[in-house]
Amino acid sequence: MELYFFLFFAIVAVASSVAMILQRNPIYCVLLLIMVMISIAGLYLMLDAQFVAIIQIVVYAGAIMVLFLFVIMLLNLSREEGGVFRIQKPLAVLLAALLFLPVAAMVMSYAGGGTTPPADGGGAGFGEVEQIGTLLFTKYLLPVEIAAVLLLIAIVGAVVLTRKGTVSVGE
Amino acid sequence: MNTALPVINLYAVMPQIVLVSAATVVLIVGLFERFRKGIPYLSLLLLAVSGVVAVNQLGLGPVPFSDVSSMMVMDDFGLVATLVFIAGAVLTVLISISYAEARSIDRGEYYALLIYAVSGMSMMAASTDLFTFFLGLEVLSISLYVLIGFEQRDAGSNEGALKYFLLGAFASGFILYGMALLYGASGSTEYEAIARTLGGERSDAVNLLLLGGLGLLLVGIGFKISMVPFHAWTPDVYQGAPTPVAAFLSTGSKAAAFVVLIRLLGSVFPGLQMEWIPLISVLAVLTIAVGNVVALVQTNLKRLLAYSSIAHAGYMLLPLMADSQDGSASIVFYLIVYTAMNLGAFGVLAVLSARGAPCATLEDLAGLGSRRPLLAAVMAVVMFSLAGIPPTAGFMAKFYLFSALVHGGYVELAVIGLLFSGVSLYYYLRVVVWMYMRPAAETPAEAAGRLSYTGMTALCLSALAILAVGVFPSELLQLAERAVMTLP
Amino acid sequence: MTELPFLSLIIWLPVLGAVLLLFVKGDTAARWVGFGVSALVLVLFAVCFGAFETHLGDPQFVERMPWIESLGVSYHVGADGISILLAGITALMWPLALLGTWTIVSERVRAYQVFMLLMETTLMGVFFSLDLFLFFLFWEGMLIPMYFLIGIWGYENSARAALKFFLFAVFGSLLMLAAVITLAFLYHQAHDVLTFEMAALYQLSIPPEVQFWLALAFIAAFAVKVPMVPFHTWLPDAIVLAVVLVKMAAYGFIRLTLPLFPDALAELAPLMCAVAAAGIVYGALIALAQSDIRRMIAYSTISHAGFVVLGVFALNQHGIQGAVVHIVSLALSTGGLFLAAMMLVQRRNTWDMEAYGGLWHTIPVFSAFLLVFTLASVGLPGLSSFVGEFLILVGVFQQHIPIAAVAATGIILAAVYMLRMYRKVVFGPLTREENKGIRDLSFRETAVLACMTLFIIWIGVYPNPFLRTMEASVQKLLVQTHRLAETPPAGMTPETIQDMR
Amino acid sequence: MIPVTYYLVLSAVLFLVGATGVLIRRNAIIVLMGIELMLNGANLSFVAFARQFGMVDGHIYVFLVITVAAAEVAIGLALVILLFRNRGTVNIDEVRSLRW
Amino acid sequence: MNHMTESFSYVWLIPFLPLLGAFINVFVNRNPRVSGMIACATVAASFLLALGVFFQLIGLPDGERSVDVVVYSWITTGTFAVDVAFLVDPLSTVMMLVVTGVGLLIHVYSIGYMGKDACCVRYFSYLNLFMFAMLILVMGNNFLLMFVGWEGVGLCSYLLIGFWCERRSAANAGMKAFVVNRIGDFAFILGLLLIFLYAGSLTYADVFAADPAVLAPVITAITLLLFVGAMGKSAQVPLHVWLPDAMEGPTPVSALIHAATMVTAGVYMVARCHVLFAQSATAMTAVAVVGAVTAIFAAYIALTQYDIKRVLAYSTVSQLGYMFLACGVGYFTAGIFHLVTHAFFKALLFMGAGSVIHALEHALEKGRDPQDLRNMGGLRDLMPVTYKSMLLATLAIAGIAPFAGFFSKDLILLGAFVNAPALWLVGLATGAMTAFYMFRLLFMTFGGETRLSRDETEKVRESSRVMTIPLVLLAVLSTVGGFIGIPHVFAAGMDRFGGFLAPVFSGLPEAQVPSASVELTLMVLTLLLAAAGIWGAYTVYIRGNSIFDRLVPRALYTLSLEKFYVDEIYDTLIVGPVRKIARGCWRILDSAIIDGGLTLAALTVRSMGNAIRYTQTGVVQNYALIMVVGALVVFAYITGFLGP
Repeated sequence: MELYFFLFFAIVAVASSVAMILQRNPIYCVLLLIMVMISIAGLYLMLDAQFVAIIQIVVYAGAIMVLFLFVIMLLNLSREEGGVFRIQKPLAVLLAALLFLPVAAMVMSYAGGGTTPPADGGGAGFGEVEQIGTLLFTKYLLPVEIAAVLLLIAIVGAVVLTRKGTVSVGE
Repeated sequence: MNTALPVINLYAVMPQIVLVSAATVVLIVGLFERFRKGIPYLSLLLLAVSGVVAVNQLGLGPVPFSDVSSMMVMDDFGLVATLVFIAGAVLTVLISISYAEARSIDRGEYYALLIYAVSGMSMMAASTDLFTFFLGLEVLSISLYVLIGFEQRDAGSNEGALKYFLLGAFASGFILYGMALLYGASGSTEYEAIARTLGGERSDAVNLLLLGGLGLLLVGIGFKISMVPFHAWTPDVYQGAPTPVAAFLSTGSKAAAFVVLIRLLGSVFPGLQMEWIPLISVLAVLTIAVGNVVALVQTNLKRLLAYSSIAHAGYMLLPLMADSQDGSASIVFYLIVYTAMNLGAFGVLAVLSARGAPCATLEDLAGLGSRRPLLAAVMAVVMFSLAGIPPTAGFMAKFYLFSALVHGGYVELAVIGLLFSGVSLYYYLRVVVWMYMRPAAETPAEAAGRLSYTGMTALCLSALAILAVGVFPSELLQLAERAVMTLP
Repeated sequence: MTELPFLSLIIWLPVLGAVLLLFVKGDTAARWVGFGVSALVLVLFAVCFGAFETHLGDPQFVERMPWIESLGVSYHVGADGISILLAGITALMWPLALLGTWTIVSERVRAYQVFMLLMETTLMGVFFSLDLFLFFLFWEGMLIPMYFLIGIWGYENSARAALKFFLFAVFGSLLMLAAVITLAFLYHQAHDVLTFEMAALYQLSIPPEVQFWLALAFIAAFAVKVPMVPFHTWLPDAIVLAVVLVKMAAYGFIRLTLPLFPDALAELAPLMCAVAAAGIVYGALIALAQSDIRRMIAYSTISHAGFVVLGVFALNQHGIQGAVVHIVSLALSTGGLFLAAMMLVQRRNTWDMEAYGGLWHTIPVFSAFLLVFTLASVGLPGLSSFVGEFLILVGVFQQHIPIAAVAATGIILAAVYMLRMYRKVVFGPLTREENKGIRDLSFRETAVLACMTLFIIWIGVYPNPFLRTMEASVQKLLVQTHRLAETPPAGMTPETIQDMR
Repeated sequence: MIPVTYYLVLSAVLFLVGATGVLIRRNAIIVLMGIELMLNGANLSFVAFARQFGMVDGHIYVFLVITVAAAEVAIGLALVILLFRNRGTVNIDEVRSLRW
Repeated sequence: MNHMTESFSYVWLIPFLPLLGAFINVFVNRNPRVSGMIACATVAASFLLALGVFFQLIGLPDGERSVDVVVYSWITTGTFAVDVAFLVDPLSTVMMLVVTGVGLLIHVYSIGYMGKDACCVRYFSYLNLFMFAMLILVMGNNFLLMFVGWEGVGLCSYLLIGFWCERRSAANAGMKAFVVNRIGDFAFILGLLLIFLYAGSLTYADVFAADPAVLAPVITAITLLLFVGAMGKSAQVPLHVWLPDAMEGPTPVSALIHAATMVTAGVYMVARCHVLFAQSATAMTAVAVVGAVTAIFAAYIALTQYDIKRVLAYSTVSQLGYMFLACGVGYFTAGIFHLVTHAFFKALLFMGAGSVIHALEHALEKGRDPQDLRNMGGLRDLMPVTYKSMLLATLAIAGIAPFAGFFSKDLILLGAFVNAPALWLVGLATGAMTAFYMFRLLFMTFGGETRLSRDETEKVRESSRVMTIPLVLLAVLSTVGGFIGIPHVFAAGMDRFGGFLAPVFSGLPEAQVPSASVELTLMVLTLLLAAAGIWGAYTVYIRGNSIFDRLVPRALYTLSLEKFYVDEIYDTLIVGPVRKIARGCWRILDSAIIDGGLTLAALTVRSMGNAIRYTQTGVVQNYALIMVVGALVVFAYITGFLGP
């Protein structure tokens, strides 16, 4: 049963992602990416990562992707015309395929690295908000703070870059 | 729920805290138009304060951030690196002032982001965990994306920022995936844990994962230090970025990546030295070769300096092979000197560009020797230093670096490196030739008026420092040696 | 012996002068400062020379203090018989050169004086350094003033010439740098002490095959600057300072290549001699084909430099002493020749021999001096070059008779190309209108050339004071080169170096 | 229990598909989305490993990565907008004035 | 020995005084009229001192007539030590006397000849400098000092030949002289180096005292090399080409340098090194053969020359050949004897010729060459003193008894007859030719009808006293000079010259002496041939008989007139090729190959740079692609490293 779920999510994710990078219409691309996000969220759930799954949907699919959509609509982008990457395209696919071989070989040989996953997923509360929250404010206090700074910088940056009145379109 | 609160040493991250606060203060003050002129000086002051904080902590030994997980550590290595970044930032601010005014980018955010970037670099330097490193890297990168694109009106600035952003994010993806693999292999992202896994008995599978992870990290860090073949962005971005930002980019961000490399490899390298040496040495030599050879045919000064900085990254990669304290110390020393040199070089361009037409190509330098003797002298000193001619610091740095390499037993690499540095002379000297031995075709726009005092101060300072270190390198050498002493 | 740090004063005084020049306004003032400082150096040097004890082979006036301790580098200077002679000729030539180019250099006078003084410092530093690192520092540092001097005040196409020279020189030096580092490393391996002391490194025993490569690296650096064929093609374009370089590079051969790599020399010395001899003939032949005075002098320098190298690699006392004397005399004869030629060119603005002729009656004083320098270059007995050349030949003859014979043909060719030049420039009918109004030498010019002439004759007639000055030092060097004695000189052992820390 | 390898392979596929997207698309926004895909691939690995070890640290990483991704997207989109304003296009193969 | 050295300690003044004279003339004296006085005075002083040396020396017993006077230590390095030191022995004393004596006369003569020249200060300082160098050459006690003088005289010869340097031909001739001399010097230096290598010293005393066994392996090489040096200096075939050209110099210079003194340095050197030469039969043969060949070769050329000074020049070459012939057959004394007598009569001939030229220079119309014999004739009555003194000198050189040349030439031929009959025949023939061309010169100049126009004839004047007195003095010497060495057959023990020199050559094996009747027969034969030569010249040039035109094939005549085309041959075979090689080295090897190679290397690097540069397309995804390639490489490396 689990395997079917896995296969379902996996196939949806891969198919949507491949479709996304092939799709010419940017709006469809965004939607396809959201599909990928949701499938991944499903996989997270299967991995006992409820909190992350929620975040994935709420923040990633919900907020970030909407931002994409927003910008695309703002710029009123139409379909992408035929690419100029005549050589680049097949080369890129080939390279990605080639790169897949060692990476896949690497991860397939891993097989847990001598560890076996705990059957109950690491005990009660694994992947739940409380446990994560505790860790965030103890062990991972510093990274969280840095992340806060990061967000601040991003905000400032985005504002600085897009502040109106300094640049007119097509200048 | 019984949660034991960890013991936290805020003291251990004091420099980073001070830097972030400083940046935020600058940001806030910058919102007020009436303080506009004072912002750079405020930035300088705050940077100085952070510097003092860092200096005060020197020698207080390794202090981890908390007892639960180290994440960051306060040690001489990180502090020295931080000081270098701060010094670089100070010089950058100094050369920015007139340039920023001329380009109307003299806003609080500019300086704030500069200091944020420094804080990011400082975080990278102090990190002992991949995650803090990654976050520090992002702090740095995001600040830089904005800084590079700061000249909104300028298509080049925009293009550079976009390129740097896309490739930087791409590289971040690699780093992240590498971190995931490393996490999978060792169950943690701390350097020490990774080193332990490497050092202990391990299956081939884990081994592969570790190596793969490190390989991906290498791609990401290689991108930051412009190692061939991850260097392609460098000239475009330097050319597009506002000149002071390019200076900062070529020194600070590269230095930060190197610092991480030293710390990371210092921990994990003993476990895989034999396996990595051929790869890194080939890449290093390629980096040196590509940087120098392409710089030969450049006429755009910023691109020329970009390729030169690629070549210098190659030199700095070499002593990693030696895997010795000397090697690491030589890189630190080289970084310090390199910071002064490259800031000097870009600084000259920035100061010149602040007046009228941008100083872009070699031809623009024609006759500078008689038009602006002091500026030309600074540029000459810097060029000779970059070329590694005594009595400049560049020579000492190269000497120390290649010494460490030879002492590690890599004479052939040293010879190759030295020969390519001979090639590099050609383009460094071409700059001098244009300044001193070619008359200007017509009087350029920048010929009129005074150059900015602050910029000239910064340039003279760095030129003097280059000469002083060239003649009396002892103190700085000791500092570099002391810095790496605390590394494992 | 007095307590004054003579050598440091001699080395650093010109730098002080250069700094002083930065605050001087006006060309004439700058000239006087440059000349005054170099004259002061000469005076200092004379005092120093007076106190020099010729019977000692060890460095004298030694100064030593720690400098870059973590690299095992110390500021260690001293003068032995060889270095004091070469430094002496430098000290002498500098005021003369500045005086000689008083009006020849009329652009950017102040910068010219600054660079000349800086170059004097680096030269003195090279001669007096007893620490290999210090030596290299001065050696490389000299490139900067030299680069500007060639590039800014050189003749046509000078920027390119300067660049070419610089690249040549640097490629050689970089190889040497690698070898220097390796030497220190080897010493560190053997004695666990990091040091660049020449005296200590001399004692190092290096496996012959390693020696071979290290020696090649050193030779590369020196061969480029001497210059030896085929590394000479920068010279015709950058002749201005050729004589200085011969001095330095030959000193490098003597001071470093010989004592550091005695085993490698067994293979390399004959080879070097052969190449040098070939260079003598080659340079002379090409000089023969020149109609440009500057290029002619350049190729004659290449030819003469061949003699110097030949003498050094004879590896015996005659050869080395001859080489040193020849270097000194080259500075005077070729230097004088070039200076005189520059004076002429200043008046007529062309280097083409064919543009002159019939000057004998127009400017007799100049012609007389030119004759002296020409004859000195030809190696006429009684003038300085003969002593050096003959001693070199004596030295080489003891090792390689055929090579010496080939080298000696250079004597014939020298006569041909030199006299050919002299005939074209000075003799013959006065055909060109513009040559009729040429001024003869001024008092200043006459004084400069006369001073050089005096020394040329002195060395030619009574060279023994010079030979005696270096005799003990050369003997000591040979002991080192042939490893005749196993005892380390002057208590230089790894332990003592350690103690000195 | 699905073996962790499955997840890892999937994550590798997503990562590489994302990378391919970066390489072949002209539209800067889609390129940015490709990068997002790469990050998601990496995230999946983190979570899979976390499950494997029974340690929740991996989740935290994902949490932080999402933050980073958000920041990057903000800046990236800002730059794209700026690009569009400057040049009226978001096709990055047309943005090549800096070269050689 | 010590007190002896002291008693001769003044000898350094002999070379030094002329140097002082030169110095004064260059730096102090500005008055042309005084310059000649100064020059003469210093040389006169030297001559007196040389006389003093001579008398001091004959006061000493035979065995002690060789004194080294060290002035100072010159070059010392390790085992190599050479002093500035003078050797006083009969040989050097003879040379000193000849050099200073004849030199003095020529100096005096020069006052008259050159006194009007604007540059006579320079002239006299050169001349004095030459005296200095020549004296160093003959007085030095070691090879190196000899070499100093050797090159020094070469220099002065160069300067004096090129004295009228605004004449292109003079400048060229000077250079030619120097360069050809250098070729000899090159061999000379190699000889010195070999000597030092084997004998360990360059001092005559040490070298000549060295064990012959030590030198044996290289003695032939040494002596031949030294002899090549001598050939250069003494203008022996094939290095004779410079001497005829050297006639571009002022005539007194030709008399002094290119007849009486410098060119004989080679002979002096060979005589000085007789110890070495005697050890190598090959070298002796070479010396004799070269001498003989040169003698007849130059005489043959002299037969047809029209330039008065060229005739004399070839005659000098020929006579020098005689001297070498003497040395080669072991009659060193004879060689030196001929050197002395030749100095007298050849100097006189040149000065006489100079007197004629001097007179004609003022008399002839513009464009007429005052040195061309075809522009002379019938001057006998116009210039009586010159004519008479030249007649005596011509008789002397022709070997007519009892003039000076007779005795010395006779001795040489005797030596040749004893040791090398074939060469004796050559010498004999040369003697006849000498008589012919010398009288041809005399007849064409002074005899017969004048070929001057009436106006010109009126302007011809006998030279002034200051010129004629030296002529007369030398005429006396040419006439009676031979009596210092009267052969044994005439009066036993009257060979004072040989007796004086005997200590020097004492080491040689006793010369074979043929019976008196043979010797006398030889003399008569020689005289007869000389007379035949004179008769021939008289027939052709006074009588105007064209017998030779009919007898001699045109080719032989042209060969002589064109000097065997030696200069042309050298131009084609040596000078041209060297020039071509030089150009080739420069244009092809240096500019194209070495420099071009470097340029090519630089270009290669640049083009590599350009190639890589253009991968920088500006398209960001290209860069990303390159990164992926890099990642692939890294991964390939990793998996390859750990793979199966």
